[in-house]
Amino acid sequence: MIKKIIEIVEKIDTSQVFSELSDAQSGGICVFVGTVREFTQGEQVVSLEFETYEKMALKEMDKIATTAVTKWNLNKVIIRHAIGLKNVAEPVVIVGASSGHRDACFEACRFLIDTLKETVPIWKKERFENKSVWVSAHP
Amino acid sequence: MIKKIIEIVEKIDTSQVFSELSDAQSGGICVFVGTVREFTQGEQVVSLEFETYEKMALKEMDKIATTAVTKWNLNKVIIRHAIGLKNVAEPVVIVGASSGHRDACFEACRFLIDTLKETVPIWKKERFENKSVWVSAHP
Amino acid sequence: MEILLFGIAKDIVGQAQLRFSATEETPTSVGALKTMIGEKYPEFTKLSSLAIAVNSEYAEDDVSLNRNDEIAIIPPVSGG
Amino acid sequence: MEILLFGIAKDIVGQAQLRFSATEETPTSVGALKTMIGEKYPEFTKLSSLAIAVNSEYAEDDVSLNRNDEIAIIPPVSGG
Repeated sequence: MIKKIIEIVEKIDTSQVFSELSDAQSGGICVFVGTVREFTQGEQVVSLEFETYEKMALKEMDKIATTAVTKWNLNKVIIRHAIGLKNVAEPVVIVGASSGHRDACFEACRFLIDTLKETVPIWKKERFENKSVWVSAHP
Repeated sequence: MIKKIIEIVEKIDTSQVFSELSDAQSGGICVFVGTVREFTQGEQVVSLEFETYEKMALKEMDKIATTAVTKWNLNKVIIRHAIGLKNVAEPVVIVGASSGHRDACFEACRFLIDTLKETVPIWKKERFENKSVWVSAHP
Repeated sequence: MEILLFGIAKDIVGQAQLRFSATEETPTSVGALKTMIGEKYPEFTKLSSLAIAVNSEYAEDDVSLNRNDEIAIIPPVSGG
Repeated sequence: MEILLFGIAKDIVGQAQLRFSATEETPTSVGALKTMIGEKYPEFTKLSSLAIAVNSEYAEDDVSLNRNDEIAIIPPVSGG
């Protein structure tokens, strides 16, 4: 049985995630999807562009998943990130966990996305009408 | 634009929920699915059976959704519960929220499922091999 | 007066509704209804909790009951 | 020695890789590499943070570098 799904993809299909995390020993599945928001700090975003150091990103994502499985005794876990150009409302990342009870999957899901944002080598460029900016690059 | 989806259904289709919650003003979508767990306190469950006082349940679900939308400034919210006979690993409830930032949708999603379990008139009977029990009925 | 029964309440009474005929004395408040059903069906007093809904809203003990109200016994809920 | 560049690091240097020819002096530790690129491209010193990966793992300043290592400059990440 596949316990961890760790992937970097061109396009995220959100329709299969609950089937992927479904499990007879789980009473709860929690999933977070990050999507492209139209406005950031009042400025209209045209699109986002993601790039990655793929080999390292997959390693870091796998570490996060393994830590979460151990800490919260998860039955299944998924971390999938998209790269390339993404338009408003498109999904860019999906993380999720299934566990016996809901406390564990909620806490794990929050940990997965928070830690991904801190450690996984993926970079996001926000494209506005007249400029583009690498997010978080400068203080 | 539909902001709240409140439903009691025979069968939950998890594949559409992220499309239903998708929104240009949202950067995050959090969804929780409750599923039938095979073992509860060491005993093997054959199936669960849900019944409801539908008119009142929909009212209570709507109150929960409205409270969450106001408190966390949600863009969209969904509460959908299944009734009837459910087998192991089947979804029985799905709740979710989309919001500008992830704090709000995580907190709201947790509130939705916790409050639903406390106030919505839905009853679950666990069917085991040799007996069946109305959950939470007795201290 | 007709009272809707759900979940274990239906099992305790043995039917889906509790009926008071026109000539029977009916409870005039939520509190009186709780006392009455607890006396008639002692199993109700053993539940973790017992609530009454009047016109599909939770109602406190001091809410009065009218013949045309939609009344329901709400045993401990367990959705989700 | 070849150093992979991503995100804003690629923009600062103007290409996807930073190459040291066989005759050039190469940095012998992560810390030395950071100092060297900060001097050659002052824009690196203005970033919120700057990390180095050696063989696709984050590496502290005291980690030594060998010609065959896969080395990458990791500017502030912003996935999710």
